Formats: sequence, structure tokens, C-alpha cells
Amino acid sequence: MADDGDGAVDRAAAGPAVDDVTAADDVTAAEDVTAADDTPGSDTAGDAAPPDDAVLVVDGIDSGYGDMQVLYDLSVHLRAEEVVCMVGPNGAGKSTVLKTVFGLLEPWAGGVRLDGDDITDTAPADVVRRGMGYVPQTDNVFPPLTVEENLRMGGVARMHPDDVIEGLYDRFPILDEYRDAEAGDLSGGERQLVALARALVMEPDVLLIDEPSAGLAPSIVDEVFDDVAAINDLGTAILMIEQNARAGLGISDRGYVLDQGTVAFEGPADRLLEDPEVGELYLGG
Amino acid sequence: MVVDSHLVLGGDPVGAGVGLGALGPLPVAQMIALGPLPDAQMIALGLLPDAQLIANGLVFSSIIVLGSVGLSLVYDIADFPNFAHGDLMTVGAYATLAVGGFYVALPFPVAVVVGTAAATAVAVGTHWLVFDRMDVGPLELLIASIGVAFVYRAVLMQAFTSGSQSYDVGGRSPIPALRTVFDVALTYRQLVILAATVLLVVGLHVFLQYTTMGRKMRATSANGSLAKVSGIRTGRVVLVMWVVGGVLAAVGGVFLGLETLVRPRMGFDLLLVLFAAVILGGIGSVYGAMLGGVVIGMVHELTPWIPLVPTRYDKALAFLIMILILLVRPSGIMGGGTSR
Amino acid sequence: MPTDDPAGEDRDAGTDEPRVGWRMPVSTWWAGIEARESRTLVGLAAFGVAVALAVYVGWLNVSYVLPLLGLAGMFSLLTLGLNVQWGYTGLVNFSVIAFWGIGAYSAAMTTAGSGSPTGLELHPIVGLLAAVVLSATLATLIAIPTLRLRADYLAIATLGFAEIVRIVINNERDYTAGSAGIAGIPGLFAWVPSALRVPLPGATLRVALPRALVEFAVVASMVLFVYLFVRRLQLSPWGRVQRTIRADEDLAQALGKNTYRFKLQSFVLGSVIMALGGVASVHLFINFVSPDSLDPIRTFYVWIGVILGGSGSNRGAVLGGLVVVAIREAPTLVRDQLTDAVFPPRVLTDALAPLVSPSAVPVLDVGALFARLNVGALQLFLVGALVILIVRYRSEGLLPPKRELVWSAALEDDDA
Amino acid sequence: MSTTGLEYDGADLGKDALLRVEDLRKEFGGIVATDATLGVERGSLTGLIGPNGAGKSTLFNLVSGFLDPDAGRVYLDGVDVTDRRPDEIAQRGLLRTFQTPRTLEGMTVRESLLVAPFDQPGESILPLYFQPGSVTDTERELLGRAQQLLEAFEIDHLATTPSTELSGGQSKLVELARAMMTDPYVLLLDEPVAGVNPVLEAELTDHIRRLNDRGVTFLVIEHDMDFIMDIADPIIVLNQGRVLVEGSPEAVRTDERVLDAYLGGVS
Repeated sequence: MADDGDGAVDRAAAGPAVDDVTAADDVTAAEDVTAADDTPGSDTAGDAAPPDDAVLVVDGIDSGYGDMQVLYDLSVHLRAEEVVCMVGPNGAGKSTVLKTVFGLLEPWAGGVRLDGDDITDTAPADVVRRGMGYVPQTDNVFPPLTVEENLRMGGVARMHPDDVIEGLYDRFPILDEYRDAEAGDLSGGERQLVALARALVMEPDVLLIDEPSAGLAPSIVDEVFDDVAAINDLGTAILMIEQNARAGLGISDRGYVLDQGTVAFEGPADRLLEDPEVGELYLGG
Repeated sequence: MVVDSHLVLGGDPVGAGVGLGALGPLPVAQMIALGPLPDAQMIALGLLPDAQLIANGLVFSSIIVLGSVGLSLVYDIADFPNFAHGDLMTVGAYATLAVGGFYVALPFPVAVVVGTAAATAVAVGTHWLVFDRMDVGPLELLIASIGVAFVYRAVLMQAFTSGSQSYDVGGRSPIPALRTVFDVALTYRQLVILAATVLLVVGLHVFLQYTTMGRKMRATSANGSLAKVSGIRTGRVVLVMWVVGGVLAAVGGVFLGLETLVRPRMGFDLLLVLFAAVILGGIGSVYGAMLGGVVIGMVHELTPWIPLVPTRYDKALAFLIMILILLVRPSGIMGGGTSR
Repeated sequence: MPTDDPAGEDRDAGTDEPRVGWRMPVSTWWAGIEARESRTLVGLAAFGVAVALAVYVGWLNVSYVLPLLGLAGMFSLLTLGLNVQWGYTGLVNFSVIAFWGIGAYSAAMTTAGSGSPTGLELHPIVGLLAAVVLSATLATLIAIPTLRLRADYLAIATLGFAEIVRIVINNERDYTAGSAGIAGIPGLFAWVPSALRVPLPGATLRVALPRALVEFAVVASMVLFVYLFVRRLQLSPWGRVQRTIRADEDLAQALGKNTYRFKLQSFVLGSVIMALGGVASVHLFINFVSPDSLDPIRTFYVWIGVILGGSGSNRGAVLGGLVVVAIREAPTLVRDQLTDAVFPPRVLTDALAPLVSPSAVPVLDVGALFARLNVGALQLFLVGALVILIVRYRSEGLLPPKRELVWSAALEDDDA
Repeated sequence: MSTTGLEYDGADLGKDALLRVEDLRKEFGGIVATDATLGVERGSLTGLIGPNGAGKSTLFNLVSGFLDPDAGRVYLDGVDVTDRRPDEIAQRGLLRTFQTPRTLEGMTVRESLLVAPFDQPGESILPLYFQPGSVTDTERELLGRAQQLLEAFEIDHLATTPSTELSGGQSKLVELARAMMTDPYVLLLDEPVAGVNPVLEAELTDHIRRLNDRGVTFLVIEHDMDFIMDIADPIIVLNQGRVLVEGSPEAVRTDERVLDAYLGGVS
């Protein structure tokens, strides 16, 4: 396993790493423009009611663990085919948002709507069946199962997942290559792709992704974000949280900056990154 | 006062159930029926052909494997060592006895099926009524499972008396062909046990590897919370897990009853050996439990071969192996499993 | 009555109330008792009065009650030992009865005469020493590989150890007499007559069961001694470290405690107390021991005593000893006393016989069912069902330990 | 293996650093969690920050003996304590707290303080019966000390409260008070103000400062930047298991590499 991990790093490090990053930055800038085209000029939604075309609406939730409140009256939304990234300093409550939305935590107040249906307090297994997928941060594959079996586990609620799985193999050839390998033997980046693909077998309308870059070597991060963008191209709206704000916002249409369990800033992804206040939030004012 | 039936059997005062074939080429069940043979000791002392010991070992291993696989599944997925698993084997043996002659006399194969179904229902019912309703840690579940074991056994003792019984079925004589060709005394019963165990183990392998439910079970075992967010209804998986464990345990119990006698303590006496197999194989690994079962079963029957260890300490030997494994490699020979 | 001695003690553990000692007024003492505790104590007192009344009017025979109370004392020694392991430290020991057996056989093999294959006839003190050394050594041997591992490994290993002890005792006939058991262990109070009539001028005073009384008194004082011994441990810094380990072993380590050493001490100490119980058992009441006594169910009797009494509570452990004996005796009483009264033979079957098929009649014969009640099975059932119910509904037990446990002498002067 | 240019020169580490970590490395499943060289100066209040997964908690676990490193060494006051048990390291004067407060079920706050001091005579069995006087004396002394600390931390009203009934913030105060029962040289605090309300946070800050003034060396992990920038100097920034930057709060705050580490991208 260690060898595979190192091998992956070596493979990726073979190219000039620094150049890759600058290149990625350029691409990011270019994508921002196209992204803005998708959602013309309606970025000022702010505190007002979520737009009518929102597929996922998180409406004023309070949530937390035990008696420790983490989220305070937090509202976010996600339009169809949109990529939204939530960023923010450690401990801002980003993961808690996803867990509450997905039914892993019961919100203390507020509600969650998916395609207009109230899914507050719905069990995860049923949330999956209603068309939302979730990719946890780490431990997000079944190590002893093969890649193929991992994907099948993503489609347990479908009658015929085979076609979708074959489609995923076509879209991500590396999965096809490793279909009979045990997921536990894959490198970090490959595992992340398996985890993403597993969540896609249900063809969800909305995909929640918790820090796709967590625990990955920097050189692989770009690949994973490419994969996330590719998934979005398939028509899935994505709400993700990301420590690596530049990379995350780079492929996003909009972003939310969380602080102390509530939304501190929101807006188009590219503008958030340039905002000096956002930087200050990370490193203290 | 509970008088343990095996204490009056004479030949092997400490649980005839574990002496399985170790005393000689004749099947133990027959030996008990006839009383200990005068030359049994001599045979045990080294005159036995090795092939015979290995054959005996395989038969005993079969029973251990059937028990330990279920125990390992529960340990991994339900996350506690189920001390009632041995008594679940006893339930299977008695349920088969009940419909195979004690209350009703169905043909034996049918009785096995009915008895296995009943024992499985007991396993699932226990899950619903007891374990699933407890919001406590593994240690408390462990203690509760002992309570469950006692309740099973108490009901059996009341319904079937505390004494020993045997199945009214033939196949006790050695197969002549095997005797002449390999010089191995293997009864028809033992052959059936071997064949059925191989069939069940292969079936379990196919189930785990090639069916959706089997994959779900492995997935839940590997990462329960990820299984949930993938849309797997883990509650159902746990239920199926109890069914699988229950079926294997019940069949194992019947086989144990065929090889020895049906006694209220038969399963409990085997529990320690099962745990030794599970720990040897690595907790949480079904295939490890199979391997551990074979190793422990063979060691148990090959005791006469091992210098300085009297045959009567065959069961103690299994325990010593377990302790050794705990000292050297607590995660077991198959490594895997959840180590924390 | 051992039922009274838990009540008067532990008061110094309370800290907010005024200091109370042996000579405090009853009202002060009662006012400091928590509601749940007072209910348990009232229940106990009522039970005691009921037993006393039953004896007085002749429903229960003294010769029946007294040995049972002695037995309760014996079980209390075991529950106190297990409470050190499980209640203080959180160690799961399923070889309680094996350590009892090690004590009993150590005593039997060293002190018995012709009833034992060894026939050593040494002084009982030798048996006592042998029991302590042997139990401490064996406890250490099991503990070394398992205490570093997860808690459930200790559970499995100790269950295995108990079985090994039984196998060895059953098989080493040259030393243990195997399943026949060892008889003729010297009773320490054999010189006390078993019945006594004191001729007085004009009348004869009949003293009932003087030997049983003496033996009971000895057991009661042993229980009291062990109780005081382990209570001091519990209130000490040593006990405090054990409680920390039970709650969070990582934290104990982070605070510089060698948790392995502490767990080892707790396990060995508890096991030695159990062995002492074994030594006492064979020198009092019944001077015989056989492998039948090593049935694992007895280990779980002790477990029930501890968790029903309240894990971590010494008073609870003593109470648990009493409860255990009640559980053991209840099935016999039910069969012998209640069956005929509640379910007269054949009444139900005679009434129903015309309505059902003949083969079903025996099934309906409830009276007959009770008559052929398997006492062993019912005991087992009660033990099993109680374990499940306690874990499910009342894990804190009847007399849970005090909220705060402090070395009382330190507080005493603090207040002064 | 990483060639990201995030080099940290450990050569200028003060040799009298109270806590010295040299090339301390730990991998989990092939992923490097920590590979760091750093030093904590005597008497300093050092902050340890970094994005999620930077290896801060792993470093704590390695230093305090709860994890065994794959390579590298840990020196405490010049003594090599690598591979020592956690209790041995604690006994040498390095105390740690845990990220989630550990509550001691079945024990009151006062009891949980009393358990902390090392080598109490009453922790051995024999003195309990043969020298109860010395046990009593020590207990009385410890009770007094616990009382003082509880008062100093303004939680004396909680003395006989069961540990399980404390709020998150109160538990953090109790943890700090408990650690102080042992007179530590070095205190490793893992997120001391996470989940603590602003009033208690101010109190905690105050207490940590005062203890530091009295000579206790601190190494503090904290995600609350306002808190850590306010209290700590120097600050060590970990990224990908390695030390990225060490410097004053101002220097760290304005360091582009740090912002990059937090916001992503590679410099």
C-alpha cells in the first residue's frame, strides 16, 4: 500500500509540479468566465429567499454534536447543474453542514429541501434514494472490495446499475483499468475517484463532497478537481467543502465562506478569492 | 444442582464433545455406545496411522469452522463477542432432535432443515428482542450475550431434560472402501459432515463474493458508516448476517450432535475453541475464521502426535495457542479485521 | 445479619453533609441517605423481618436459613473480589469460580487426610498460603498477555482459563481425585458440637446449631474484614486511579499513571480474594470439594451479584451475595412449596381434556409441568434473564457507589 | 519525497529547546501524516497551526507517546524520550490535553483533579494499611492544592459536580487545572478553546498567559486564529506534516506561504 502511494506521487511528480499549478490557475480563471455565463447576474441572492430553480435548499439550520452547537441559522442553496464550494477556516462547521444535509445529524432547527421536498430528518439510505449522493472526506471506499464491487455498492438502490457503471468506466478509463483491483490497494487519488464514482452510480441530482483533496499529495489534487468538474459536466449539481480554497473555488460557480457556524460571505467563486477579508478570516484579523 | 451429563460418561470426563475421535479409529459416538475399548489408549498412544488423525482432524475442523465463521461475522458486524454463539449451536442440535424423533419423527435430512430454520429464527429473534434494543457498549452486550446463552440452555434443559440424547439415524459404521484403500476409518456420517461443510463454505464464499447481499455484508463489515451513506440499509444486512451465522451454527450443532451426543452444554463447551479459531484467524475476517477453524481443529485432533501433551489436554492446547497468538500477533494470522 | 452491615458504613464518603461516625444519631444518618438508597434499605429491612418472622412462626427452619446466610457470605467474598476487578477497574473476569476453585483445592490438597490422594494433612495455614501464591501467580500469567489488549480479549482468555482449571482438576486424578472430589477436609470448628443442650436447674436450654452459628459468625467477620479492606482501597488514591482507568485509560496514561501496573494489581488482588473465599468455603460448612462446584454458572451468579448490587459499590456487592442465594434457592422453593398450592395436579387438564386431542393433554398439565420442573434449568433461566434485564434496564444497580469517593481522614481534619 | 520547496532548516534549533523533535515521521497507510523537525523554547508559548490534515494532532500523539514514530527522535529537556510510554513521558513533566475533553464518568471534578499528581504514596497498596498517616497528609495537601486551583480557575463551585455534567468550556478549564496539579514543565494543549463560549475563552486565555508567566512552557494547537495569534509567540505552521514557517504572529499572518497553505495552491 505504501508503495502504491509513493508510486502515485512519483508518477505525478514526474512533470514540473510548479508549472502545473500555474497552468491550473490559468484554467481556473478561464472557467470562471464560463461559469458566470451559466448563472448570469443572479449572484446577489444573499439573504433573500433561494431562487426557484434551486435543487437543494438549506434553510436556517442549527446543528451540532451532543450539546455543542456548531451551526447557527445557516442557509445555503444549490441550483441545478451548479458547483458550489464552501470554504472557511478549520472549525467553521463545514463538514457539519454536509452531515446535517445528508441526514447523518439531526438539525436542531431549520430544514432541508431537495427538489422542493422536505428531507429534514430523512435517513441517509432514503436520502440516497431521493437523488442525493455523499462522498465522505476519508475512509470513503470499502478497502477489501474491488473497484467494481465498490461501484456496485453505490448502486444498491437501483434495479440495473450495470449500464451506469459501464458508462462510468467509459468516462473514467482508469477505473476500468483497476476494476478488479481491491480498492484498498489503490493510491489516494485513485481511491478518491472510486469514492466519487461510487456516489454517481445512483445518478444523483445533487452530490455532496467533503474535502476531495484531503490527505492527497498536492500534485494529485488537480486531477481530483478535474474529476469533480467532469462529474459536474455529466449534469450533477455539486455542493462541496474544501480546505484548499483556491482549487475548490477554482472549479466552482459560486462559493460560501463559513465562519463560526454561519455564512460570512457568499458570491461568485472568483470574486471570493480576491476578497482580502476572506484571507483575513483564515489567518485572524 | 446441575449434574453435567458428561461427568458420568466415564471415558472422557471433561466433555465427551471435545474428545471427537481422538481416542481411536472408531467414531466417538459408537465408542460411547459400546463403552471405552480396552485398546483405545494404546491406539491413541501412537499406533494410529497419521491419515486417521488427519481424517479425524478434518471432521472436527468442519464443526469448528461452521461455528467460528458465524461468531466472526457477529464479532465484526455487530461489534461484540457473542458468548451465546456456542449455545446457538446447541439450539440447532436440539431443534433438529425435536423434529427428528423427540417430539415428531421427520426423516433426518428434513429434520435438519426444519431444525436449522428454527435455530436461525431464534438467532434473528434474539437480535430483535435483545441485542438490537440495547443502547450499550460492546462490553455490556458481551455480558448480555451470556445471559442469552443461559436462557437458551435453560429452555432446552426444561424441554429435553438435562441428560444426553442421540439422533436416531444410521451411518455409524466406517466406510469399508476407505478402510481398505487408505486404512482410514471414516463413517458415512463423517463423510456427510465433511461434504456438507465444504458445500456450505463454498456456498458462503459464493454468497459473499458474487451476490449483492454478500457484497453489502462485506461492505458493511469493512465500513459501516460508509455503507449507510452509500444507501445500504445496514439494518437488513445485520439481519441477514444473523441468518447466515444462525444457519451455519445450527448445522454445526447438528454435526456436533452426530459425532458426540446431544447435550445441553455441548455448544458452550465448544465456545472457547471457537473463540480460539476466531482470534487465530483475526477477528472480523471470515476467511481467517475458516483457516483458524481448520488449524485449531487439526491441532486438537493431532494432540497425540505432539510430544509431552497428554491427549486429555487437547482442548487446553487450543487455549494455549490462543494465548500465544495474543502475545505474538493479536490481530491474528490473517491480519486484517478491525484492530480497534 | 449481614444485611445490616452495609448500611452503617460508607457515610464518611459523603462530603457535603456533616461528619458522621459510628455514634451518630440515626436521624442524621437517615437524612443523609439518598431516596433510591433508602428504598433499597427499606426493602432489605422488610426482607430481613420477613425471614425472621418466617423462622419464628416455623415456616422456615433455622437449619435451612443459617447455612444459606453463610453461603450468601461466601458469595459476598466473591462479589467483593469481582467488584475490585470490574467495579473499580472495569476488567472483565469470567474465571471467578476458577479462582475460588484454586483456593478450595489448594486448601483441600494440603490439609485433607485420607479423603485426598495427596493426604498431606498439613496445617490450614499452609493451604491458605498455597492458595494466595497460586492464585496470584496464575492471575498474573493470564493478565500479562491480555491486559494490554482490548477488554474483550481478557473476557475470552479468562473464560478459557476457567475451563482449563476444570479440565486439569478433572484429569489430574493422582492429585485432585478427579470428578470424585476431595473429602475429609478438616473443619475449623469441628470441635464445636453440632447441637447442644445445656442442663440448667429445672430445665434444659437447647442451643440450636451452635457450630453453624459459629461458622456463620466467622464468615460474617470475613466479609466485614474484606469489605473494610477493599473499601479503604476504593477511597484511596489507588482506587481513584482505577476509576480513572475505567472511565478513560488514555487519560490515566496522559496523567502519568502506569495503567498496566494498576490493572495488574486490581486483577491479581481480586483473584486472591476469590481464592480466599475458596479456602474458607472448604474449611467451613461443607468440608468437601469436587469439580461440580466449578460450574461456570457460578461465575455468572457472582457477576449478577455485582451488577445488580451496583458495579463499583462494595455495599452493593455484599447485597449481591444475598441476592445470588435468593436466585439459587427460588426455583427449589417454587417447585416444592408453590406447585401444589397454585396448580393443583390435573385440575386444568381434567377440565380441558374433552376439548383437545389426547396427545395435547400432557402439554396442558401445568401442575405436572411444575412438578417436573428442572431446578437447574430454572436457576439457569433466572440467571440468564436477570443478566439481560439488568444490562438493559438497570445498569447502575440497586446500591450504586457514592458520587464522590475520598480518603475520608483527609476530609475529616479539613473540616475541623 | 515531497519536493514542494517547503524546506525548514532545523539546524538553527536552539539546543536548549525544552522540547526538540527531529525528523519525526509517521505514516498511515502510505500517507505521511507527520515528518517534522521543530523545537519549543523553554518558557515560550508556542502555537501550532496548519490546515486540516497538516499532522498537528499526530505530532501531539507522537510527542506524548501515544503513537510510536516510524522514524525520528523526540527530546524532552535534552533526554531522548522517543518510544517511551505515555505515562513515562508525562512523569518527565510533559502533560497533554485531548481535542475532545475527556470526562471521567463516575468521578467528581475534585476527584478528577486529585488523580493527577504523580507518585502519590496512596497509589501503592501497602502504605494504605501500614502508613495511612502519610497517605492522609498527602491527601490533605492535595485537597488544599485542588481547592486553590479550583478557586484560581474560578470553578470551585463545581468541586463536587460529576465530571459528566460539565459543559464543554468548563471541561476545558478542568483539564487545565488538572494538568496544573502535576507542576508540568511543558503543557501540550489540543484546541483549548474549541467549543468554548467567548466569556470562558477570555478566562482560559488569561489562565494560560498567567501560567506561562510563571514559567510553564506551552505548545498549543488551535484553529481559532484570533485566539492563537493573540496568545502565542512564536507560531509554527505545519503543512503536509512538515514545518512550513516559524515566526511571530505578525510574520506568520503576512507570510504568503501560510496564506497559500490555507487557501490552497502551491507557492
